[in-house]
Amino acid sequence: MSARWATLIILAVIIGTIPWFFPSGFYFRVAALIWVTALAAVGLQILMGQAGQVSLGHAGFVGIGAYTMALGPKLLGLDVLLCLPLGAAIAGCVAFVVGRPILRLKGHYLAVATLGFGMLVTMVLVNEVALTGGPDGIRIPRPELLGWRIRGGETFYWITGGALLIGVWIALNLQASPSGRALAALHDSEVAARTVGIDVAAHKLRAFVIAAVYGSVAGGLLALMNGFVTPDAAGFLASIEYVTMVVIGGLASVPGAVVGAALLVLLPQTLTFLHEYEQAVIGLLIMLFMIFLRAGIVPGLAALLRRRPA
Amino acid sequence: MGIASMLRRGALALGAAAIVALPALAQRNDPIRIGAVLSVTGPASFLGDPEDKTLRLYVNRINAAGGVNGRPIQLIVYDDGGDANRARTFATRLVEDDRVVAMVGGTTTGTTMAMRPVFEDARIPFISLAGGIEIIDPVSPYTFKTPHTDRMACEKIFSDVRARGLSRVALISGTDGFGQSMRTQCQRVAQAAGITIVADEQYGPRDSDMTPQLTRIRNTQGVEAVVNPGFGQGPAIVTRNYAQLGIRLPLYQSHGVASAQFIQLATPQAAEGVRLPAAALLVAEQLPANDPQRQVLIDYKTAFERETGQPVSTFGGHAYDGLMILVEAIKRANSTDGTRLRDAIRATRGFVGTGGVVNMSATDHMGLDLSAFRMVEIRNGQFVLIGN
Amino acid sequence: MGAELLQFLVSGLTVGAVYALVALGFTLIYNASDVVNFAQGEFVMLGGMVTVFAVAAGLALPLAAALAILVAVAVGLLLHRLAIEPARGASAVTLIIITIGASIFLRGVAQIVFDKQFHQLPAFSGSDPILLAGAAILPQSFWVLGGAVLVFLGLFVFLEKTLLGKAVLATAANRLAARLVGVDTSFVLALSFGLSAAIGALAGILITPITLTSFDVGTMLALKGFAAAMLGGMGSPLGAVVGGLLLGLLESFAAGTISSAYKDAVAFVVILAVLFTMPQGLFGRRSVERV
Amino acid sequence: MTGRSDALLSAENIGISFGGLRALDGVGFAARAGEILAIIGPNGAGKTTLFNIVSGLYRATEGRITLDGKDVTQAPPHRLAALGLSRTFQNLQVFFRMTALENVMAGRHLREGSSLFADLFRLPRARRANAATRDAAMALLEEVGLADKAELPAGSLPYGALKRLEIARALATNPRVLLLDEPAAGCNPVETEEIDRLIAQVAARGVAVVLIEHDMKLVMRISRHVVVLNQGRMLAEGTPEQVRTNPEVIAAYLGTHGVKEASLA
Repeated sequence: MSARWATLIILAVIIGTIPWFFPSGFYFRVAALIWVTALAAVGLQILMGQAGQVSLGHAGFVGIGAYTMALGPKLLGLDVLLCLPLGAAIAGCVAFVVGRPILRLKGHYLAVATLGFGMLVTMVLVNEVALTGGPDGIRIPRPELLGWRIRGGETFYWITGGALLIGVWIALNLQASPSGRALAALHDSEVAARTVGIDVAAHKLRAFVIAAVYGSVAGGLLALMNGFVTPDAAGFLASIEYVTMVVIGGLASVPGAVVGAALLVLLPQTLTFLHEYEQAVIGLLIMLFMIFLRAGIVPGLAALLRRRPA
Repeated sequence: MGIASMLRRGALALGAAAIVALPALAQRNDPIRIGAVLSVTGPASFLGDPEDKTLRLYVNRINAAGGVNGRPIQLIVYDDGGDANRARTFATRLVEDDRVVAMVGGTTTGTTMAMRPVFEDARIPFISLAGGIEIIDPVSPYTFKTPHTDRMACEKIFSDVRARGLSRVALISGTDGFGQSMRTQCQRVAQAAGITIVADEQYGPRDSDMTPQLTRIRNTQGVEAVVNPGFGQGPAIVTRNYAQLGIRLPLYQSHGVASAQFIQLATPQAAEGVRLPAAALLVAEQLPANDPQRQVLIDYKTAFERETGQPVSTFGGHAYDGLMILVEAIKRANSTDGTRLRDAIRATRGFVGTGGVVNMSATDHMGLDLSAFRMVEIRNGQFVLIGN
Repeated sequence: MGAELLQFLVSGLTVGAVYALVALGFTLIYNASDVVNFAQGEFVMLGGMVTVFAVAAGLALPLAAALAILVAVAVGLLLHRLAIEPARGASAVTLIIITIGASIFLRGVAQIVFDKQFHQLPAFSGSDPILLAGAAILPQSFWVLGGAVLVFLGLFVFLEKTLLGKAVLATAANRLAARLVGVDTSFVLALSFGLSAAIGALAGILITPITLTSFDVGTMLALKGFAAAMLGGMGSPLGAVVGGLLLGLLESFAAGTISSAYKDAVAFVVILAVLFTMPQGLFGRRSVERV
Repeated sequence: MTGRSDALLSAENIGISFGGLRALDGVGFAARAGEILAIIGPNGAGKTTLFNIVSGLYRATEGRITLDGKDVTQAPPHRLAALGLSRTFQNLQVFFRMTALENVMAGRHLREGSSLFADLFRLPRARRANAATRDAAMALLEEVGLADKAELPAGSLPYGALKRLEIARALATNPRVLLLDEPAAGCNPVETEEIDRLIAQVAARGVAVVLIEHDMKLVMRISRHVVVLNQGRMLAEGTPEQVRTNPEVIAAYLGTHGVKEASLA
């Protein structure tokens, strides 16, 4: 209870106060990118960290959300803001249909099946040029709310920050709830979970759908703030990045997903001075983090703090 | 904690503050800041890498020669890894944080389109190095580009096909941005050019064997020529597989392979007889002495190859053109104000670059026509200019 | 028609043999440690790139190839010693992320040490295609297939006929039990990394004359090899080989007969269909859940 | 015999094969409310396999299982749990990443009556359900003597405590039938006694308890009815006294040592 509120309050304070320290508008952009990426990562944390089900196709749902923002207005003439819940609904339905057969698989087999799903999404986005614009991407109309054009890094900072706060609140609620306990139970022992009456298949599917909705909303917000989206958003490398964020931050920890996302968004921005050495250093840092904080940054640091009484 | 250690900490903090403050002081020196977001790594590094090297090389040269209007150029390059989202972030960084006066870059059409709104909103000129026609059609006030469009490449190829008395064409395209975009353009202009597309095959950007696709093309009735939109290693493998299967129809590659390296990768035997539309850079020495481009091309080629030890490609040439158009515009405008700079770039006339002679206008933010493209054929492992 | 199918067959087998070698590398390391080594593709890259640069530096091809394998093995062993061993006891997913980090690191280093260009190697025995029943087959395809067969046979003999090989199998079957009967499982793991690296590098050397190489060829191959290993059943060397060849064939026949744009999709749909009916892959251990 | 009309849980003629290997053949038992039934037999006799079939984890090749008169032969474990059947495991299946309390709370899953929607948005309903679960779980921990360890991670508890924790978790489902797979294995005499008392208490509440146990003293002391399995078949069945004196059982299973032990009980 208290840890939950502490997490939320800390996050809210961070979101609310760091703009005071931003030297330029660029920092709004990076921070907004962190919030929106973290939102997708928190969704994956529910699936991977809480329910223990691997997904190498999470970016596929991010892509569905992002492309709905472009295709909804283009094909159906919808207002772009309406497409955010529409994308979430589509991603949720897709996850529901796809998840049923896929989630019967376990471990690495589940990984390869979700990988396949992500690849299929990317392939459609890349190949259906007439519809999706192909690899060069597609534009998203600028949103308007009551005649006010939503634009600018600062506006999106507050929108994405608010969305992340809500997302983290929901994820923390889930974790401490009966449903969350069911997920944690099937994560630890599917057999025992089943014998205490947990419908394992149904709960996995729920986690998958929830993760998909998170991914889709994040993708939609990303598309809105970029005004443009390419299939990279849905690609395999993006999926791997989300997994890395969740694991590096701490699989078991919701704030860990936020920290992991922040790290992976910030690294390429802070290491630009390394030029061609950047990639190697990023790889090295990922390895070092995982070797020395193998439970992830947040749980790892928490354990270190506990060991060293203040 | 002792006083000494407190002092030491204070000194450290001061030092850190000084380092942070240094760039601010340096601004009084007033270099002209030019930004570049390039795909130096990732799937388009084949394009982005020579662009990066070219920009660095020529900025150094310009600065060594005293800069522009007496001010040095400060080049700020970011690598987007081919990712549009990352490109967009770096674009924001260039505008908001680095306060560049102009941008040369955007390796792919995807990254360019993702970055364009940032520069348009900030009213900062943006010269893209990507091929897609949608970058400049319709014209956006601050966005320009230096390479020929993929539509022009299609038109050039198709007119050569027609000149050979042929009309039924098979496409085999990469599913990367370059390949897909050019494939779409070729399909669009085919009818007007009197071409019928009778087969349309594709391959992934990392595929290692295209014989199944080519076998299908070979078995398609009435194919008279094959066109391969794509860049990177894909077209080289297509060319090899084409020879392996013994297909005798004319094979056209795109400007995406316009580098001597392509001939090495495809092997000279397999590449024999392959034609492609390319900037004159590939055939600089073969141009007549009175060709206005000749000297520019030979200079660039020598400089690039001496500096990098790699064969010159037209992609680096696009970066050269972009930088030089910008530099000349800065000189003419004698200002780095976004709008005045934009007007100056727009006023570019008769600029001789590696891609051709550039004549920009308010309605044409590229300034190249079809004549800038040369049709070349690979003979005995060399690019040969063929008359047109 | 027959010639066409034969062409697809050879194309599929050649590409599939490479997938099979990569999948085999996955399997060896997985059996010794439960780690899916996503840096497996980088061994293939190292094999090709080191050979290319060694040949360019004037080394004879066989020497260059040997050097490439040595370099890859050294990298594999270092990866084990410096990144996997220190994290011993960490969860499988932590170790997997370490290998992802390693793969990014190796690619990053390769683009500095080598370059970002594509490179080729001359075919080992000429590039004139051999015409067989109307299909044109590159001599290098035989090198690839032959090399793959040799690796499979060699590995089979090693695992079944040598004491060390049996230790590897024992470790795969039950790590704790193997340790109890005196198998140095840490050594077996190091050995698996070395062996996987060698196999990957060999695949890279054999395939480069056909497919060209660059610093970033590894990612896609790792992906395909992983899918192949899953199709065959993780942990089964036979499954890795069958899965790899099958994946190659699926892609080539899908590209040749269904749709070249969606050939990877076709392959993945088939993999999913197989996994839905056989959740442990074709040759995976079908274990009853012990409770 | 099997299939008595007052049986709460009955398994008839159960058979299962694993890849041609006949693991169980024609096995059955019936458990009545408030009664303790023991299933004994040497290692590999198929006792745990029988449990796995009855609790729905394995699907029997043949045979019929009824729970309170309903045919549940094909029912999955979570359905069985909803119908009032719960179990523990020989090889512990504790939720190791949770605290002891959370383990038992997870056992209350079926009784919580909260919805996913309520859980996600922490509606009052979800909060009430959570609080009720916590109280019920705490009471159960109290009952098995683990109340002081409630907030400890389950992974840090000793073996005997985990055995009791599993029983508490199984009880949390409010079972009418409780399957206990070697509840006293690895426990010291004091702990065994505690478990003994606990089982008797549960049965006294009207729960049908089915027990797999190696500790003959425990079996003989608390069970009303004993079923003996050997190599997947029924060897004998009856009261502890009948089984103890059955020469076939003595020959095949108990051996001299067992006889001595059993007679001591």
